[in-house]
Amino acid sequence: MTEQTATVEIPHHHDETGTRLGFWLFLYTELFLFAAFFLIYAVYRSNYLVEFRTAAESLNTGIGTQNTIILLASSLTMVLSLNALKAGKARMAKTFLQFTITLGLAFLVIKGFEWGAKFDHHLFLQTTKGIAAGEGSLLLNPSAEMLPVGQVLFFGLYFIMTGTHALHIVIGLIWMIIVYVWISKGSINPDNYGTLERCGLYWHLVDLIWIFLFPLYYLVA
Amino acid sequence: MNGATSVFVSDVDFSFWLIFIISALCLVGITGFVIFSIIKYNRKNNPEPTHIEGHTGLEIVWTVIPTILVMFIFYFGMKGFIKMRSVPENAMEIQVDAGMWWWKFTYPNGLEQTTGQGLTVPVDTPIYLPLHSVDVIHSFYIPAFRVKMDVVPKAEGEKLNYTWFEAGKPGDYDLFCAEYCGLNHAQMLSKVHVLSQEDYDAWFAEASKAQAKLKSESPGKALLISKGCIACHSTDGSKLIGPSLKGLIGKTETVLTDGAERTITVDDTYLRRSLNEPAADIVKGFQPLMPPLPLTPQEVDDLIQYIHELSEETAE
Amino acid sequence: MKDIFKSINVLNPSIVFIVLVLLTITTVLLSGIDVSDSTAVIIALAVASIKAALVLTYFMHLNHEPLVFKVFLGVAFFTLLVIFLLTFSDYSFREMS
Amino acid sequence: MEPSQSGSYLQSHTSSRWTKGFMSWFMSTDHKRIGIMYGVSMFSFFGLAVLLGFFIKLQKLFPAASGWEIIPPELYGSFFTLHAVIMIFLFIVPGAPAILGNFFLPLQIGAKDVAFPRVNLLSYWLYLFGAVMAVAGIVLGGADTGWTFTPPYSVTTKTISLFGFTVDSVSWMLVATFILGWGTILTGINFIVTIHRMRAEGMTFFKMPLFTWSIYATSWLQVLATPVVGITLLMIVIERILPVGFFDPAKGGDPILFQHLFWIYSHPAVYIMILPSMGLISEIIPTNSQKSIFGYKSIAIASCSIAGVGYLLWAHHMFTTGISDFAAILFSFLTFLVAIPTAIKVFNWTATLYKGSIVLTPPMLFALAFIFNFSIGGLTGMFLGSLSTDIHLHDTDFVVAHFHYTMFGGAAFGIIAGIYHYFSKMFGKMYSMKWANRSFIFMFIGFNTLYFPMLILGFFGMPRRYHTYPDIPVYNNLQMLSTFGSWILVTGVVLVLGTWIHGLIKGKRTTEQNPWNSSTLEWQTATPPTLFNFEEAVVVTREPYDYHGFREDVKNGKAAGVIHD
Ligand code: HEA
Ligand code: HEA
Ligand code: HEC
Ligand code: CUA
Ligand SMILES: [Cu+2]
Repeated sequence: MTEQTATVEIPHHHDETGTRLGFWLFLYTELFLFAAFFLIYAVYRSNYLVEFRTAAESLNTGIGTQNTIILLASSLTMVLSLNALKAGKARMAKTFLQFTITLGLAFLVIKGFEWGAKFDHHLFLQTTKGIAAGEGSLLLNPSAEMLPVGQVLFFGLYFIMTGTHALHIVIGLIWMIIVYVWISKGSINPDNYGTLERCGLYWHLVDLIWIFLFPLYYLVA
Repeated sequence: MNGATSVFVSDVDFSFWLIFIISALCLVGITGFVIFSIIKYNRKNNPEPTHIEGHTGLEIVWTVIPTILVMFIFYFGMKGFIKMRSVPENAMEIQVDAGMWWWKFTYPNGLEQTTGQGLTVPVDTPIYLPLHSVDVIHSFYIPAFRVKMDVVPKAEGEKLNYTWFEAGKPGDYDLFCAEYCGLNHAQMLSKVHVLSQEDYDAWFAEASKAQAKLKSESPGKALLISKGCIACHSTDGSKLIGPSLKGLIGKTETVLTDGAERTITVDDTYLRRSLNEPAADIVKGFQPLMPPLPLTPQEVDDLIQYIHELSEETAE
Repeated sequence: MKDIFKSINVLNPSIVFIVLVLLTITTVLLSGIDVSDSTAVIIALAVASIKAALVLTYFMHLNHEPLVFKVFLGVAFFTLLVIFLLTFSDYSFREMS
Repeated sequence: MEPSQSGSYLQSHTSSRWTKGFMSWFMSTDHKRIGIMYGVSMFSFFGLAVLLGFFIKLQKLFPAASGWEIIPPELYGSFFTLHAVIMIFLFIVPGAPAILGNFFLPLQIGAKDVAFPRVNLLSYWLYLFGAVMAVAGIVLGGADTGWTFTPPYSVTTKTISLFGFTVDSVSWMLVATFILGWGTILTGINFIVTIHRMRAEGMTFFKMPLFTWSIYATSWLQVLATPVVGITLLMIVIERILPVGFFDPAKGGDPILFQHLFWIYSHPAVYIMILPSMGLISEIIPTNSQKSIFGYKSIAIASCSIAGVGYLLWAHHMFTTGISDFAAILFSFLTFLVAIPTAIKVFNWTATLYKGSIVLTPPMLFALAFIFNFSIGGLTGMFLGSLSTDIHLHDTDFVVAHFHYTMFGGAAFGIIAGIYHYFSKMFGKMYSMKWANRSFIFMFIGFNTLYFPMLILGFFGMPRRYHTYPDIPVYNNLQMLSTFGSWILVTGVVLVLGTWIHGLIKGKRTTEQNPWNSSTLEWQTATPPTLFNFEEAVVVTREPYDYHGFREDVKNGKAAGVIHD
């Protein structure tokens, strides 16, 4: 046998539809991951209706709406980017992708400010019974006034759900940057756009989840 | 088990034996058929298999029959369960508290019984038991009565889990904790004493009097029992899960504070801290297992007072 | 410019986008109306579901996918529904004090 | 030069540095090699868990009053937790799909590989990483929460440090489980797509072998259930690290909600464990009776309905927690529904034996033992599904016996049967029949001696997760009997593993394509299979278990097989 450098890859005919089907299945796992959060939210909301509504009032609907529209717009540019690439316009695809990345970043920045304001008001990690105090967390300000448990749960969920969502945005952004580089290099091109397509699907899913997060946190106060 | 030790026994055991008989018949049938086949249709005896793909009629039969059987099983299980969840109006209420790793039973007049003393109840009287836990989930289990319910800690304002029973025969029965709750889960054992009505009345009067006396004479000692401290601390110098409370005052000890060792002498300030924030100083050689217990300042003072008394006893 | 629009199909996604924005504004405005809590939640979730359906169908191209994709989506959503309903078979029937 | 097509997949196909020896396995995307790697890793972890189980039983030989203490109570908690975490998350949940599914699923449907070979390798790496992490947990102090991680205990328990480390080993264990979950999810996705997109020509859904059907149903459960538990476990980690409350009532949470979320995954997970083994049994029984399986379609549909209905009954683990009475009754009712498709399967297997031509090969012995043990396991499930009896039996040794009968007597016996069945195809070697039969006798007797007494113990109220037990004569005698059983059983395990290792090293070489004369597709290829599984494109015309047609084909030289006359 002669010298061979590459690993033996099983030559396997490329099945775009199959890959996409698999990717959709992966998206469902993401969906179920958030579903667990939504379930927890639903149960605690029904247990602590009043506290949840009071707590929700401290969230800024304006910022939320703004962010929703930003994400929707980024979804639109994502679609356009894919359409452009399919039509053979790689340059234009890159431009649209730039838009998407910028909008994604804008979402994160706004979210960052929103979180920052919450931290300043010590809305994070307060417990009624002061159990946390003994555990020496740096994040806790023991002198701050304690919130009712229902509100603590609300903010705990708010932070973990929007936090997980933001994490997905970050992953999406990194992925888009990689895709961007690959389009520049030509390895993603009008004949081979599967990666951009999947990246887009992922991004739309992130948008989809926000579509549900938004009313549940900002609107039903 | 013989006789009806509690009102649930007949329902539960009826269901049990019903399922048992159905199961045994199924199992014997299946195993019998397998053994019959491997003998009769062994390759030596039967080298040519017969081609059979299926038989719709048969398949319908063995879909329908199990369906009917399981619905029977379901019905009787549900019947027994509904009884377990329906507390009679006239039931006598005894509050059950549980913690790591003790039980406490509080009677309507405030009489408190703990792990070692057990739960004493009159025969033929329904007893309603709200179940409350101060730390993790425990489970209140009396095998002989077929009674089990988890003792779940609840957030403020939420309804407690509950159970009830009516004992049918005087005697002593085991009471277990059936939900894993840490190191001493297997030792969270107590007893149920079922007494005839007269015996119970006599016992109740006696016990209430004794407790009132203890409370007035040595409130600290009473607290030690009612707060469940004695589950982990002895008063005679022997080492349990926590250090003994005997001869504590003035003792020099090595403790771990925030991971760093330091040597202290036990005094009131240290004790106060030990009681209010058990995790702050960990006595060397022990695990950080002591739960933060809700104690009022008055109770803390009483406890410290009693720990002093214990130390004086040794000095004598 | 014009043929770019034609060749890469900007129009349809843009229309979808505008509808989505309008729906967002609608739901914000609707949240101002004073109705009972459960009605508010139902309205908010209904609008969100319409938006989600639009994103799925047009942005994620479900309308162009073979049948299996839709069946899979159905299985996933049905399972979700079951999980929620069965969990609430507990919480809705708990006796609260 | 093209990589050699005709050589067995076991040979190295290149001689580059990275593709020789260990690396040619560790970096391989060949589904067959990945399957074997899973097998070897699982073996190793499994050995550790058996040892832990053995010690758990040894500890219970005598009651507390006798002063007998083999394992101190601090360790007992970590022992049964690690025992269960390994057995469940490292062995029995991924087991059959990862080892035998990987190897035989593509072979059974006439595909060259799975749909995403590289993702498949990634799954394996995730598995290995998570597994090593979980096992390292015991060195770092050991979590003592039980595999159910029930809060608030799991939130408040302090890590008991054994060797001076101060790692939060509960969180550690939870993160490990989360990582393992992703390995499983990716495998599931891979298999679903493979089955949908890569079937050979002519292989319609209702021509797929039943093992493939069962893997299909399993994969769906893996994809749709695992993420829920993954995130729930992470919330416990967050709750441990940050002072925020999700499940701890002291912070407003509801610990019962955690149990809902946990069992939403973990109940379907029990069907993830049993379905592939059921699939294996559906292969072994027709082969060893030389007869078409009874009611092929209803078994295939039953697999899917078990998966579907299996989603709806999680709260039967929570009857004593104080869920609403309505929910308890509803879930009890739904629990009984799942018994029906299972009953159909059991009856169809037994009916297949009727008028067959039965040989008691080692895989057949294990398969028949599966039917017996699993029937006991499943029937004891009826006692637990029925409300009033469950109140009594919950969290007693009865439950422990129930799930060992299903998971071990069922699922693990199925895997063992499957490996005995496919051994020569996988390795091109044959084990010693004599020792295989001996191992069976020890396993079967040991198993029932170990667990049957635990059923009775449970009826007498012996709670589970007890480090020791009160000095009551019934308990003493039965516990002792059960411990004796564990010794016989462990001998059996040693014999099984020994037979395999001996077979691998010293076994008789064989290239016989179809030694058991089985009618399904995976036997119509070289032994061991070549790199691309099939020399020529596969066209399927026959039903999978059409032994009549199969015999004709063999006689006409159109299929590989041996006709015994
Ligand atoms: C492989 C794993 C596996 C399988 C297949 C099953 C199958 C079943 N299990 Fe089991 N179970 C576990 C693993 C498994 N279980 C584990 C691990 C636990 C404990 C977890 C823990 O707490 O740590 C558990 C616990 C458990 C409980 C909770 C007990 C408690 O804690 O209180 C219940 C309650 O309903 C239950 C029920 C069932 C039922 C109804 C089935 C059914 O699917 C069984 C169906 C099968 C049959 C019925 C037998 C075959 C049919 C016939 C022979 C035909 C004739 C039958 C009739 C006429 C009825 N199981
Ligand atoms: C698959 C699951 C599995 C298996 C095989 C086992 C095997 C064993 N179990 Fe396990 N056990 C659990 C899962 C399992 N256990 C779980 C989930 C719990 C609950 C823990 C908790 O409460 O949280 C538990 C708890 C548990 C307890 C109760 C602890 C308590 O509540 O206090 C006991 C006590 O007797 C016990 C004993 C044993 C023994 C002696 C063995 C073994 O020693 C018996 C020997 C094993 C074999 C003979 C297996 C043979 C299989 C093969 C050889 C196949 C190999 C194939 C490949 C690797 C490819 N186990
Ligand atoms: C779950 C078991 C447990 C319970 C219940 C418990 N303790 Fe403790 N206790 C311990 C352990 C373990 C230690 C040693 C570690 C430490 O210092 O935190 C300890 C330490 C102490 C100390 C410091 C002893 C020393 O030697 O410095 C005091 C005082 C004390 N406990 C009092 C109490 C009182 C009073 C109660 C009841 C109101 C109580 N404990 C309940 C487990 C417990
Ligand atoms: Cu309390 Cu176990
Ligand atoms: Cu279950």
